[in-house]
Amino acid sequence: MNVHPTTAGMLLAGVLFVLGLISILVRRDIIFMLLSVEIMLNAAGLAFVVASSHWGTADGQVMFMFILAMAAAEVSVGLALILQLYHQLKTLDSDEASKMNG
Amino acid sequence: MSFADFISLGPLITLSAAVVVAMLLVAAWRNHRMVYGFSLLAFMMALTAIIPAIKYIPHAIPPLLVIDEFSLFNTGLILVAGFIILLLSFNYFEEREERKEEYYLLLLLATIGALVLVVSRHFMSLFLGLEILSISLYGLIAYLRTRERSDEAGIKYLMLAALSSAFLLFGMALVYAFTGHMDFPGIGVALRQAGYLPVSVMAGFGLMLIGVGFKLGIVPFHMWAPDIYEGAPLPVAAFIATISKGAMLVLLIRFYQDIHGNDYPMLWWIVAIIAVASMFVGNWLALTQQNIKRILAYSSIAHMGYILVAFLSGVQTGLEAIAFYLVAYFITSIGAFGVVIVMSSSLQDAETIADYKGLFWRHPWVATVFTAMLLSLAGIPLTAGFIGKFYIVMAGVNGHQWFLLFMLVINSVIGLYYYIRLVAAMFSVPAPGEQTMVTPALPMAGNITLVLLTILLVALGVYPTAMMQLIQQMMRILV
Amino acid sequence: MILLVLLLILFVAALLSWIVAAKSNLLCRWIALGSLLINLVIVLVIWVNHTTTADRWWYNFRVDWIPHFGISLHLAMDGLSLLMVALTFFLGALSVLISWKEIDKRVGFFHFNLLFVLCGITGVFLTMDLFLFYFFWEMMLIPMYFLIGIWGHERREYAANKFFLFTQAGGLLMLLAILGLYFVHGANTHVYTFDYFDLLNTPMEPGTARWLMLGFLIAFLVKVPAVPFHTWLPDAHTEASTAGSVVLAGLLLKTGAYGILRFVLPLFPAAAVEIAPLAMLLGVIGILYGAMLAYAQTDFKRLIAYTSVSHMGFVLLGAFAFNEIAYQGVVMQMITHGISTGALFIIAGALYERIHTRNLKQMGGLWTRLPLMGSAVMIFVMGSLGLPGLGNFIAEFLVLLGSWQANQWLTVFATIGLVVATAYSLRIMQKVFFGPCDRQYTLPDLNMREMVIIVALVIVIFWLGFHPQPVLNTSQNINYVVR
Amino acid sequence: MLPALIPVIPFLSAFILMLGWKQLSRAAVAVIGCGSIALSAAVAIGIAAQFAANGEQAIQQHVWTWLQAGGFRAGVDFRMDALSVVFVLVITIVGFLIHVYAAGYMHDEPDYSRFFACMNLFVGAMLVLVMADNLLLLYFGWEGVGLCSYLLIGFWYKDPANGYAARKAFIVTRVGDTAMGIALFMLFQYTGTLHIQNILESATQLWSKGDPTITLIALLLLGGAVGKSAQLPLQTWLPDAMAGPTPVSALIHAATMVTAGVYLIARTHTLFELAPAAQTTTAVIGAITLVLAGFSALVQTDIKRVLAYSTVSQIGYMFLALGCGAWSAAVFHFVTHAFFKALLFMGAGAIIVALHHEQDMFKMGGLKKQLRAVYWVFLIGSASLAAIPFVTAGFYSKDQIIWLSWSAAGGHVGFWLAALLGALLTGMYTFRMFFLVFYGDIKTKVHHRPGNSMMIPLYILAVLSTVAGFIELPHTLGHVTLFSNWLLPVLPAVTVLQESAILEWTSQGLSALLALSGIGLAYAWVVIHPKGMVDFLEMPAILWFRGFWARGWDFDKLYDVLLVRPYVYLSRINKRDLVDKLYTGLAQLMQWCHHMLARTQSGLLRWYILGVVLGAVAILSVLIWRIYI
Repeated sequence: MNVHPTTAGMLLAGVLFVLGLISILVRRDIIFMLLSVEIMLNAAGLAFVVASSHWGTADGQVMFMFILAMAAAEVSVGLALILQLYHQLKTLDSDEASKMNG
Repeated sequence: MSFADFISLGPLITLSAAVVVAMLLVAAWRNHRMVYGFSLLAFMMALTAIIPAIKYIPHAIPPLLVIDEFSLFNTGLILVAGFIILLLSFNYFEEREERKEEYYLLLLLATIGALVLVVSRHFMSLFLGLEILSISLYGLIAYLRTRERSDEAGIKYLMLAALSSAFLLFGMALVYAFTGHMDFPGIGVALRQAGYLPVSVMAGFGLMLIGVGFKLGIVPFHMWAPDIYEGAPLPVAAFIATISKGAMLVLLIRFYQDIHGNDYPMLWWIVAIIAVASMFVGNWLALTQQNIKRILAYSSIAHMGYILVAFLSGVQTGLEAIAFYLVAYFITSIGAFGVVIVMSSSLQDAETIADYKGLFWRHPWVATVFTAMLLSLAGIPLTAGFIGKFYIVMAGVNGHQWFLLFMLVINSVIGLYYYIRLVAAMFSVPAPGEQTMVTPALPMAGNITLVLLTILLVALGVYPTAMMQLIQQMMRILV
Repeated sequence: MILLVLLLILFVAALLSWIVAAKSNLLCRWIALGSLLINLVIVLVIWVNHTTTADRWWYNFRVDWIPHFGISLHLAMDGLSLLMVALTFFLGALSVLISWKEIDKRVGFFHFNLLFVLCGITGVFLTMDLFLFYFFWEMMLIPMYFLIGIWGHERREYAANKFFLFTQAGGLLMLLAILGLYFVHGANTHVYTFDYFDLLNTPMEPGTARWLMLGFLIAFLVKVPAVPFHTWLPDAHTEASTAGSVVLAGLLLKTGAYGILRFVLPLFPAAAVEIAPLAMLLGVIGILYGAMLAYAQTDFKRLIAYTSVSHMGFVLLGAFAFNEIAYQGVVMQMITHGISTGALFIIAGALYERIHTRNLKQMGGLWTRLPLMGSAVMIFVMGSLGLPGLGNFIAEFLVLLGSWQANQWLTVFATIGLVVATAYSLRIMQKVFFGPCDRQYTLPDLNMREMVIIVALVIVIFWLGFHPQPVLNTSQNINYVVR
Repeated sequence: MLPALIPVIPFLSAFILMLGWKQLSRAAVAVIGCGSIALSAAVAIGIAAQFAANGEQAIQQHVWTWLQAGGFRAGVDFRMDALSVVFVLVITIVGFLIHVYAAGYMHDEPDYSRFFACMNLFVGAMLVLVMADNLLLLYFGWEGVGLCSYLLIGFWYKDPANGYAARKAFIVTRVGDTAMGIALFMLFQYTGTLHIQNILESATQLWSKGDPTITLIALLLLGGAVGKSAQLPLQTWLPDAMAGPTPVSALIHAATMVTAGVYLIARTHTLFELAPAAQTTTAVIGAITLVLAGFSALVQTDIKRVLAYSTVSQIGYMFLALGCGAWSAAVFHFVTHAFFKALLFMGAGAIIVALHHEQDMFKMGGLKKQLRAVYWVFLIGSASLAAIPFVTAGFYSKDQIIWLSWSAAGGHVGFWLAALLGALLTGMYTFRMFFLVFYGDIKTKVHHRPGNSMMIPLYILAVLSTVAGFIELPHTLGHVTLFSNWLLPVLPAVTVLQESAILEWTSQGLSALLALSGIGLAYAWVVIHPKGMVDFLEMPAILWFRGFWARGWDFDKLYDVLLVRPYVYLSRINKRDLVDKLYTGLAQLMQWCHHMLARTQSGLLRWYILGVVLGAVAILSVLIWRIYI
């Protein structure tokens, strides 16, 4: 049983990604949803790293840096928004945030 | 960084610098009027910065960016759109929010993101631009903190945007993993050499399509649109409807061209299905909708579908059609939102059809403008929208996409219904005693802007030749 | 150039009357009326000067508009156009007159729309560029929509929407067909143009021709209207204000017929010949079905509306008979139907002003009170059942005579249509004017203004009935179209 | 003198009367109305005289070209030949008399002017009909008289019944006109013209005798004639048409319009000669009609309806004659019939006015004393109608037909018997009416006697319906053939197969005998009415038959069930137009889609995420599927 390391890495990333996906689907707490998105992002990042190691180029790593930075920014804004929302809804249940529909 | 690079990136650099300056200004001295004026200035400067850049086109800044007619044209388009949105913003925020200044920072940032998207031909720049755009949009959407809807919209957008960019990233990773390239031409070449699309790349494109589709708001990634439009401040909604979608579309076109998307019928099919679905879903959802913001959201979904038809026609005319349609669509959407903005009072946005009942008999000019915009969306002659739609149909016929065209025709008819419903509401004779709740602000600046937009709309509808020639020569470098 | 002037006069007058109305409604009405009369005079002068010219096209006027697509502002006039345009201005002037009292709210906007519609219709009749044609074709819809939707009766918005959606659907199909033709022609000749004369006799294989022709035909069938695309018409006609109904019945329907004569037949002769039996069949169905529906109606205007369906069936029947007699009949029918149906709508409107109902059941015995109106209705009812001496007879006789050469059986059924026409026409007289009169109060008979309108119409219909030769001569020099 | 004047004058006066309906005084109206007819009568006589003097074929006049399109040409052209002259004279002269009578009869009618306008219009149209040189113009007159008949039947529009009667008349005749129209199309198709003379000439070259095409054409023309002349199967409108004022019935529904069919067939006799089948059909229709109508007339109670049915029956005789090829005989009967039937109608009118608009014969009676003048003229008229031998015009004209219906080329013994039966019936119903009205005891008081303006025309007509017979006498007595000679240039002489005086005598004897016995029966039935006869008439079976005949053999009911009701029913149920349902259904479908989709916009974040994910899954699965399968 010898899988090509790249393939293995990609598979791992894929699995991570799907995990994140599943958790965002099953969670209702906004914070957790945010977390699971982060997981997915990191999975993507991992994929990049694996790919770049496969090609022996630095692009993947650079991309991963960007992802990290962006994730950080996103989380910061996200948490701010969640805080804002919490002030109004007094809950973190995403289902409460459904005033607009139709 | 050579001089040429510097000039070519003029608009971007100008705006970026402007953001920094603005930030310092705000830190030093909060003054709405000043920041407003400054950002207007920034936009103008950025626009003027295009002119010298023309001399160097086409100019590539490997590997990330490329400045050619296409990107410059869209840069100009985006800047003008941003400028107009800015014009409409002042009164809107003046009456609503105590801390208005950051809005302009965010708007400038978002515009920068869009501009990056327009010039980028590499995953990294694509990603950067996309995220600059998205993250500043989170802030913009949720800007009116006192409004619950605003936050709700913000959260929704954030979650979905993050999700979609996750998909996008993973897709990119897959593509990169197979091709070893992150720049579009490189990918294209690699695929040409491979001669076929392996499943991983296929999947990669599919996942990327999700990220792109989300920003474009096409089925099935459209669900956010109505809520965001409804919750976001109106100028921001206008921004999302026009600039962010436009930028993403430009990127899509560039990417598609560079990887020779037409060689892969698979992609064509998926996009075709999405296009048809978008048309139908958009129009059906708008059919008896009472909230004008949501109607605009749904109609924009449908319009993206129309644009995709031209996109799929796979002929030169198609790209021209898209460019022209984008112009028309920008004018029209901004105009429509503009009307809603000037109609809205500080207490409440004029967003239900009821607010517009008999408008023509109270404020004929506003009503006329809105009618013009709606008719343009419906594609009735004397408006830019008509020429745009005509152009798209032309492209479709040219590419023999009879099925798609048929769908388009059906949908235009469905679409007509709700546009005309709005028009009818404005012209309907209000019953005596019937009083609307909102008392429109109708600020001077806004009105002038709208009149100008309308004139532009009609001008393009009656004499589109100039614009067409511009587009044609700018398109020559693609394909 | 003169043709452009015709359009510009209307356009300017439209804006002017709207602006002026803020100051004085009367002035606005006069501007509208004046502009139309001027145009009418111009057209009549043209007619007088060109009765005997050999060349078919007059005042060929062409300037580039969107050269990028080979679109040009191309206007030209031949006999058919001339007749149609003359009819347009005639009925247009009348519709201004009949709105004189009926429309007292938003007068300016009303006349703006009215003149705008007429401008669009005139454009449709004069343009020789397919893009321009589509442009005008769409342009007349919006103001018409307002005419129905703002000044109409109870269910006006429903009717307006229905009208709008139907015609738009047809129009878009036509757009597809136009573009298809454009590219077929371009592919074959490498000349990409929307110019009518260039597109004439474009070489194309039968299959394509069939589809493109269908695109045009459906758009026109909706407008004509032919069964089964007719259902927008009764609603629109019933709910519109009198002027609206007159413009609809008198002119808008004609654009459809005109389109068939001008575009479907000449552009796709072969395909048209193929479809001919079907089209004629539709025509005959329209004649009988429309008559049957008309017979059942209790709403006066609705009844008249359905008679339009019946009468326009003759147009379809004749247009696809492919011989000159039928062709001349069709042109006649277009004009006479405009006159007689327009007149009936005008009278229906006048009646509505007096007794405030369109319900036949609430009428009856009105001859005692309104003998003048009664006689007028009698004349036009006789017209609609095709009594010799009135223009409609000439039209229908020629159509039938011609279509007999083409298809006996269908003609037989169409002729039966005359019997059912008699049934519904006489029903009008019976229900409205005959019978005991239960109203004690007196009603004012036709006043001066209405007299002028009615007399004008009566004179025209009799003139067409007894001496149609001028019209026939004018429409004659188009006969090669059907060959 | 110009033939065009003859129709133009009445048209003109009609026009004047219409315009001046408010201003003109009654006297003026009467003068214009009658004067115009008198004038055109004078012109007609003048032209006839000139015509007779220089015995030319025909006087023609081209007024203007009506329409000319793509090889079709029809002008407003008039042509007067022997046949037209006869009709023109009858129309103008009888018309004039009736107008004069009407001036008195309608005297206290508010819409005096409208009445005379329509009457003049009618005369004009009728004249155009008989003077037209091409079939299109003829059709113009044809429809024109139809219109006037409609207007005049519904003259008293306040009573809906009249309106419906008028409508019925118009529509039923229109059915015939449709057939005629198709005939016109066919004629144009084959001959390339509608000019009558050209058609008649080219027909003989185009078609051999009995050619199916010409047969069809002839039958279609016959259809038109049948419609106008109220023959089977389109006879049902005439009895109802009696709703109109009596002068109208006299002029339109007795003397002139209803004989238009006879004129048409006579005019196009060449075509009929080429189509024996059609000709025979004509004869058969005539024979059947005259018998059926006779029976119906026998049992009517309304005096005008009796006359109406008798008109139908008499025109049946004319058709019979035409069918047998006895053209001039038919026209001769038309002339005499015009005289005596107009006389009878106007007499009846006088009685009706006298009895305060009482039309039921069983409410009349014993008028012999009170209305002596009317009694005499009515007697003359009845005698003429019943064809009392030797003294009446009716005898000579009808007897000729009876004889020829057997002996002529197209004749047949069956026809002859039918004609004889008709003679018996005629005698019976005529004198049943006569006795009912004038004998027995008085039931209704006479409230005013008819004035001179009404009586003088009656006298004149009485004279005419006596002497008019002597212009054409059979071989057996006198053998005068002025009339048939006059018509010879237009209508060929009848070819008689068995030239035997004995047979002719017997025929004449029989017919005379039957007529007289009919009168006798009527006398027995009405005046003496012996027990046996009464019992016989009261027998249930007979009663049923009487009802059946009185309802005109239930043709109305038949058509009602077969045509009218289904059509009305269909149109009623389809009032809302089923086709529309299609589109409204489509609209509803769209609405439904909207509501279904609107549910997806639930506003729940999870839901939207799910949407995105599902989209992703869909896209990926499509990709995978496309690649691996």
